[in-house]
Amino acid sequence: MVILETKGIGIHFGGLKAVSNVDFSVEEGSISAIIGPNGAGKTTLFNLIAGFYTPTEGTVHFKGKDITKMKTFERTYMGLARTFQNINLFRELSVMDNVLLGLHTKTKCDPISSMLNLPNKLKEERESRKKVMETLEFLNLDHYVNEKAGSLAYGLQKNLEIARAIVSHPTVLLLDEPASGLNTNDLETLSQGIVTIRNSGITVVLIEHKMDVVMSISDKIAVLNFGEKIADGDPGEICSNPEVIDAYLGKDEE
Amino acid sequence: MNFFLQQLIQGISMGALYGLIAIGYVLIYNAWGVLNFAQGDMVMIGAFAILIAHVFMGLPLLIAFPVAILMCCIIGFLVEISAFRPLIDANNTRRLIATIGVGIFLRNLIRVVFGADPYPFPSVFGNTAVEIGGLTIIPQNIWNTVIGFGLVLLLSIFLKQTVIGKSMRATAQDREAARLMGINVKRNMSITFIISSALGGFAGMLISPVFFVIPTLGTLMGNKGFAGALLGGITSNPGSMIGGISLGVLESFGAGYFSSSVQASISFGVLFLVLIFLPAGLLGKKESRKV
Amino acid sequence: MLKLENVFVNYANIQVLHGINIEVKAGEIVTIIGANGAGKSTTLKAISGLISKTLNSSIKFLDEDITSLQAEKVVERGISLSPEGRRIFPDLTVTENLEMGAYLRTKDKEGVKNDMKEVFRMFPRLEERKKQSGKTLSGGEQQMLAIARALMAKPKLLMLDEPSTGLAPLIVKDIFEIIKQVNKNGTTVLLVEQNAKIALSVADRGYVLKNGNIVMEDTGKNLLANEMVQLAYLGECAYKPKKD
Amino acid sequence: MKTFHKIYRVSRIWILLLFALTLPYWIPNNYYLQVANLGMIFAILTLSLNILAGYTGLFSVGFIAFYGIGAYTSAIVVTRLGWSVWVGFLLAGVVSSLFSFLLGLPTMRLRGMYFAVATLAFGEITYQVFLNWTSITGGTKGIKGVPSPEFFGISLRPYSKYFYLILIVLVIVILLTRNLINSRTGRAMLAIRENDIAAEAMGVDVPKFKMIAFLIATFFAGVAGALYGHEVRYVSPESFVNAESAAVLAMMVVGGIGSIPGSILGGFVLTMLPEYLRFLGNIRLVIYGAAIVAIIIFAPKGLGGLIEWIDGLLSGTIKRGTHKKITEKVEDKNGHS
Repeated sequence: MVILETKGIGIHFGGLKAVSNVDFSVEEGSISAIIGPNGAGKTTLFNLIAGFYTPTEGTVHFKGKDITKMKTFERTYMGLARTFQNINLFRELSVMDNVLLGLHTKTKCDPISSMLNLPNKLKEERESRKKVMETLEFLNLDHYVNEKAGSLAYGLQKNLEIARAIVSHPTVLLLDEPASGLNTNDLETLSQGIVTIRNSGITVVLIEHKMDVVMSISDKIAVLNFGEKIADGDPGEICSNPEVIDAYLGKDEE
Repeated sequence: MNFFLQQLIQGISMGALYGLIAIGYVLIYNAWGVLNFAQGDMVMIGAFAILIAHVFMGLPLLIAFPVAILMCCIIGFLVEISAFRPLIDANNTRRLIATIGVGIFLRNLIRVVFGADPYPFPSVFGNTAVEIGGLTIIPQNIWNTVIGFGLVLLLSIFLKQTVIGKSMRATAQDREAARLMGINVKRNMSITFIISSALGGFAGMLISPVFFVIPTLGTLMGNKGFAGALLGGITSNPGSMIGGISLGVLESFGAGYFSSSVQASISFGVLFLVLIFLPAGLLGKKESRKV
Repeated sequence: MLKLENVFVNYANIQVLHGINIEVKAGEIVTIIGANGAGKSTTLKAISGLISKTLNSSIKFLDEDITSLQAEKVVERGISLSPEGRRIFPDLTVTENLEMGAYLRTKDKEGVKNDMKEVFRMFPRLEERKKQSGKTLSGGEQQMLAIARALMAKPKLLMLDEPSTGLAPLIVKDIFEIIKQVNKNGTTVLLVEQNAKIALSVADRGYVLKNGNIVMEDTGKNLLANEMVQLAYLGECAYKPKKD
Repeated sequence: MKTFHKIYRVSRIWILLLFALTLPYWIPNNYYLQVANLGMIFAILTLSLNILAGYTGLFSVGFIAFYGIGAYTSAIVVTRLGWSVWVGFLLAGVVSSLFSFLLGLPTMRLRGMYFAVATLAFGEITYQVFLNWTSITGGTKGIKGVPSPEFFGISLRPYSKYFYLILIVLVIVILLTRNLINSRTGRAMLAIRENDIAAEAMGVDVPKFKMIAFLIATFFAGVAGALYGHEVRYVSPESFVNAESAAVLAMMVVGGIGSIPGSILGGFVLTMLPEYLRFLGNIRLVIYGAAIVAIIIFAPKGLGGLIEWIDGLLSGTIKRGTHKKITEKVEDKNGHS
């Protein structure tokens, strides 16, 4: 079943067509990847899906509903979570608070009972903290629960961002270049982690430059070039597609 | 029709001064990242500087002007190295509050030294109205307009054409990268503050014959200045002039067609409307969201 | 030409470099590879004077001690850094960006003019866009501009911090062709890269940095062939069928 | 040493409370008692500004307007309509929040500096209204004869009794603020301060939570204003000029942005200090300005940071070398993962 879909989506910044007429669909329970040269519009496509930009053409559908006009936070409520290309943590807040914020959509305590410490708040806090600890353990972050997010090492920050995104168990998780800045050893762990996340029932969409990650875990790959989709298919198809090789992968000279 | 033109000229001449103050806000905002709430007080310093040089010391205007400008530059420089330079890498909040602190300091320092009473200042270019084609024109107004525009033009030529001007823009855009070019960032920041202090001071000198010289002049003029800067778009040099002029003209029509009590609230009214409907101002860059 | 001896760097209580020794000889391309957080960028920043070094560290350039020089002065000595993330001036035009690169060469107007021509010959795409502001360029063009800007200072030593980051493989290839060419023209290059494979393939010598220590040093070829390096930093060949 | 820390941790709150409760007996005369009362009122005001600026990152340069609205609201309903003072207190908060709601509708989507400027304009306009709407506010003459509250027949007019009323309100505001910060709402506020784009991605309705912070902050500010009006029993525009906003801002900064004990101390100290420095005349305002700059440069965490540090030492939560250990752990993990 298609869970997330864009139909003829596009956006122009001034005269520049950053993304145009892209059809992109994601099967529930799959891992999909978007690849393409730098500046091809991958992150822009993510931002259109997540609602940070409003498209100038086309529509976005999520869980069979047209969400084109919805705000970012409303989409998050529907179960669309994401990480950012350049880590976007709450740097001055603790690891605990960061991940607790990931549960924002799953909690509902109002300001008044918060201020009065009414039983419903205390219960919600307890349960939230328990869930956060479980997620932190899963991503090996439980030792750092009281540290400031900004004081963690780079790789841990990337993990924390993923923890924050999956703690609410979203329907779809968008990962923007999760492998950037990681070395080869970490890549293996990351790939396994993404597969585990998918196996737990979260559909994953990722943008990635590191081909070995993309090729080893993706069920489907879409290729963007100059804002347009030039190909999609399974990894085997993409690798042998001459247009893709020409635009992106280049010829292997060695 | 004449009345209309009259108000227009009056408004433009006042607006040119607002623009001059506004551009000081813009320069510092671009280089420093926050509104400098002490910029208005540099206008007041300028007014007192010319008062000291011309009235107290008895220097002729031609000498008093450069002396007063020099005083403004020195004070601007001292403020920069003592209060702003140590905070060059601090977050916006801390820098914003520092500028508020500097404003309080300067205002009250002047009040301690000179008292809270207003000083009159003689007209520089003559207050005798001249009749031209049925319009009564006060020479001071013409001069204000000419000098205001002239200075802003000079500034933009300086920033666009000279190496030092370009390096100042580079410094404003990325300090670390500027250092890697061999640009002396500290010096450039100082120059930026000195220039905006001088421009603010200049406005203060031109205003002093119109208003009285008083320690709270800075608060009054500062408000007009940043209303103008925001109206023009806080990042744009030409925008600040356009913003200042628009504000001056609006005020002048407000006073002419309604009452002078309206005039006082116009800048705040404009500020409100701009913030709500046109946050990027007339010429400013739309704040792009970086995701 | 450049000699780092026992260089220590601390960032807010965290020691990032634990006394490293690096040497670059005139005419070489030397690369520093290593995982993220190993201290590669820190090394370049330490050389360029953007961050301060702990006591006892020594950095010598052409036999002059530059350990405690500020960044502005280091550029004057002939070391240019094209920083991580390109850091071009977004609201200056391409030409103005290049002029800033030549900021210190005020007396050599003729030379600057010639170098500008030379740079445009090397990067024809920049010439096409010379009146555009930096922020309107694509990622690859920005990287070219960053390198070109550093070259405009006519450095004796060009340092490049992660020139391949965020660029598609095809453009990376172009960029490295240019680096080779720059080196052939007589500029010594110190290159920091995460993409170890491509970096080692152009480098004469390489250092491997791990957790703030130099753990290996050899010629580019040898490192490329070294099993440990292959395992840790080179990864496997790019695209291949999915392993199920 | 361990037992000392334990004793300290258990007893610190009681010592503090005992000190607060006996404070009126420590203060030499009525005049200084009144200053102490004002200090506590400003502590409440600073705390409420801290909810807005310190926790949510929304800088308000015209915050005194809400304090003024509270003071006038209560004074008007009590003197003109003859309502109970207690109703006046409550209404002060409600009306103040109402105005912040109206101001917030168009300004909540503005970013940092623009919001600051909008509140500055609002503060100026509010002042003009206090000054010129003579029929309601009494113009420059203000409203005289604002009555003191009574509590079951006991008049709270003497400063030593009014003191306890303010203390109770202060303690309530402290507790409510603390609970708020450790909640879903409070975290959403902190998230907005840190990174509004990421906050949105977490599902935080940014304008809504900014508005919630604004409403809560201005409610407390309004109540503080009413407490002020009924303390000095006279309300006039001069107490609410924009310069006073800068004073509150200074209290927050000196106290420590985002710190509860800091806000209280900042409000208290900066109200008391000028009274003790009165012999300096206008120079004290010069010092005031310089002190703000100096604290921002040299002690960005303000007095609150100092207090929290001492508290940490005494209660044994700060141990030497903790920081280093953690970083080693981080590096270790990074190196071998």
